[in-house]
Amino acid sequence: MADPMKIRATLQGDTVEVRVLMQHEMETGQRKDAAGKTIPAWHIQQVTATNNGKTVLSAQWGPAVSKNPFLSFKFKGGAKGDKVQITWTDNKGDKRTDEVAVS
Amino acid sequence: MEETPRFVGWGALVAAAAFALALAPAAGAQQKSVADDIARYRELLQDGNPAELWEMRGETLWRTKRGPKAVSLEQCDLGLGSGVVKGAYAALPRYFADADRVMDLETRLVHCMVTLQGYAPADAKKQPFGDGTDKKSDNEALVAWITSESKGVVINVALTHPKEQEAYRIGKAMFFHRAGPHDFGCVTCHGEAHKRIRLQDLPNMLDPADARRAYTSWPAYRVSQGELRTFQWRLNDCFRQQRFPELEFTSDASIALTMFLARNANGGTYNAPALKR
Amino acid sequence: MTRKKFFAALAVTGLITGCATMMSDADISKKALLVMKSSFKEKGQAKLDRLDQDEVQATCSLYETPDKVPKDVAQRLEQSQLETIRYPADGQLLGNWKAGEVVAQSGVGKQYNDDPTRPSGGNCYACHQLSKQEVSFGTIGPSLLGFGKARGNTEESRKYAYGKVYNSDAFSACSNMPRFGHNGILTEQQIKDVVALMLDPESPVNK
Amino acid sequence: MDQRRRKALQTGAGLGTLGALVAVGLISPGDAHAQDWKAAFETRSLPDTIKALGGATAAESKDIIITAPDIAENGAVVPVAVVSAIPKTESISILIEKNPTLLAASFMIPAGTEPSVGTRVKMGQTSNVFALVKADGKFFVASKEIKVTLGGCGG
Repeated sequence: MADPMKIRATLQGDTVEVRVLMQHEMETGQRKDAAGKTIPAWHIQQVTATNNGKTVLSAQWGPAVSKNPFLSFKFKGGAKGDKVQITWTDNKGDKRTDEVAVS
Repeated sequence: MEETPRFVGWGALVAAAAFALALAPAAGAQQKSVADDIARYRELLQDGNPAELWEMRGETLWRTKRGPKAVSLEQCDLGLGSGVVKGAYAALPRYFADADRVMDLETRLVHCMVTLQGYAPADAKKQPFGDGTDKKSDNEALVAWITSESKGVVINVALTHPKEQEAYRIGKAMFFHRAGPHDFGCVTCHGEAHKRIRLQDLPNMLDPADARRAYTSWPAYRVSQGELRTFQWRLNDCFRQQRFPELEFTSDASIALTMFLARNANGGTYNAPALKR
Repeated sequence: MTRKKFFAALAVTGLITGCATMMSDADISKKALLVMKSSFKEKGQAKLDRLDQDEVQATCSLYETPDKVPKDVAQRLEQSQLETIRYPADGQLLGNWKAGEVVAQSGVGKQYNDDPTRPSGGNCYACHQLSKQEVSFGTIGPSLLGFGKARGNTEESRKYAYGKVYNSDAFSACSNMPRFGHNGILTEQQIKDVVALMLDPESPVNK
Repeated sequence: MDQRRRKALQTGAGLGTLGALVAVGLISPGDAHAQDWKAAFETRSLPDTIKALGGATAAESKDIIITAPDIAENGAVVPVAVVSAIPKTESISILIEKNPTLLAASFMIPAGTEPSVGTRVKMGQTSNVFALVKADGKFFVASKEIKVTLGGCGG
């Protein structure tokens, strides 16, 4: 199973700043292993972020996003204690959701 | 912002970028700006260090009941007393009477896994480093968390016990030991100030200021490898590039060299896990 | 380490606490090698004998940096190393600078994870500036930009460049530069190519 | 703030030199139907990507600010942040010209979310990086060259 994300969501004025670290190989599908065999692509494809259930960001990623991806974004209308939830889905169908309260 | 955007064919955009490239500044000015640009690159990377993912996993590992005896590491004595993690790394390596041996953090962790959790020594040592893929190292994760608990603490490695002093002297002799097909010793790259390999600045580990800066910045998330790397890993990889055989995890030589370098960094404020190229 | 140096080191680290129980520095050096032999394990092409030292390595390890090597010691080493240099039998010292650039860029070879059947590189750029195009160069060695332009592509400069790459200690004892020919890192042809990189007027080093 | 403004000016100046070279094109509104993401991630040129995202051409815009290093010490991890000051920004995409496939990431910006995203991308070599913004159905683009160099001991 995939490892948990590290999510930070902090209220700055009227804006919630979200910073996320995800643990993922983000294998491009272009690299070869020591034996010369192509390592199959394995990367996060979709990311969605919600605040108290309302979508605040969605993203489509290709293999060019770096390993152990970092994502930052900002949204308005959040309050302290709101639940920011991030979900990623990779091209193998693996999925991971983590949640943090806005602080 | 008020200006009406011009509508541009992307072909022209590409061509213009190529044009701009042809106007690159002359070589002299270039070198300084390269250093500035690299500094800017490193600065931009600091936001969001994936090392935190390792720290999270390490803390969980520390608190999880594991091993044949199904106990956690929470009673492990890292030198400041049973279960004390805060600040412990800043005083390592040190002599431990219960093992009658000088130990660095990795060696002490293996000791605790064996004595507290009941692991066979070979099992406790079998994956010292992650391989950059999904084969992760518990040891690196534990080290990431334990070291993070010394952030802001001043390095204070004592050389009071005779075995600590001996380890220091052996480590020092190792530092100057030139050998192998390239005649390299640690000192080849780390014995002079303001040198670099390619674009990489090399700390002079004989200079207190440099040694502090370098030692207090490990472990680090290595972006080029997508892995958290410990100081122990740093030593191993230096020896690989030195064309030496492989330094064994938790070996006396690795503890001795760590002792020499850690002691040289005494007085530095610990600030890791960090983020490196 | 010399005895004098050792006590200086002790003073610096605040270690003088009564030396009765201390091992001498010669004993420490011996012990360090023993500890290393039991702490390293052979891997790939890197066997444990790589920890052993020849005369140059053992002597140079006694001094912290090359500039601290006493003159007479340095001269003796340089003489002994000069005698190791084998110039090409065909008398031709100049190879192909383009091949030399490849050698200068490559850092593979002799590491335990390297394939010993493949040629090693010289990794010159790791330590030297060589051309204006390559901004990623090191500074452990001096800049060699314009080396050939300054010295001219003469028999004398070719001989010097070849010898320097072959065995740098022959010209500067305890140099940080590997003895590429003497220790079998680069082949005769590779060294010729590096000499061409240094001296050929068409090489980026001299542009 | 100053930093951003300076960046904006830099980007603006760089693109401004083109003015004379540039053919004026017309923008057609993007398609309303759902994107075929698989196709978008397989495009190999900027026009193809724009087409896959439902547009025809993109206008150069100074209101898109790319914050990224001029030189990346390691192409595997290049921090790129994009801020769009174009009203009604709906999406921000990051494209890398010299990568095997152009599109690195696309971010959909719902109302209430600021058109400001940051991530890290891989670059195989020195290349232009494009920030492609869809706003009110139209496409806008800004670019920045990022050099990729070799950091450490090599090998």
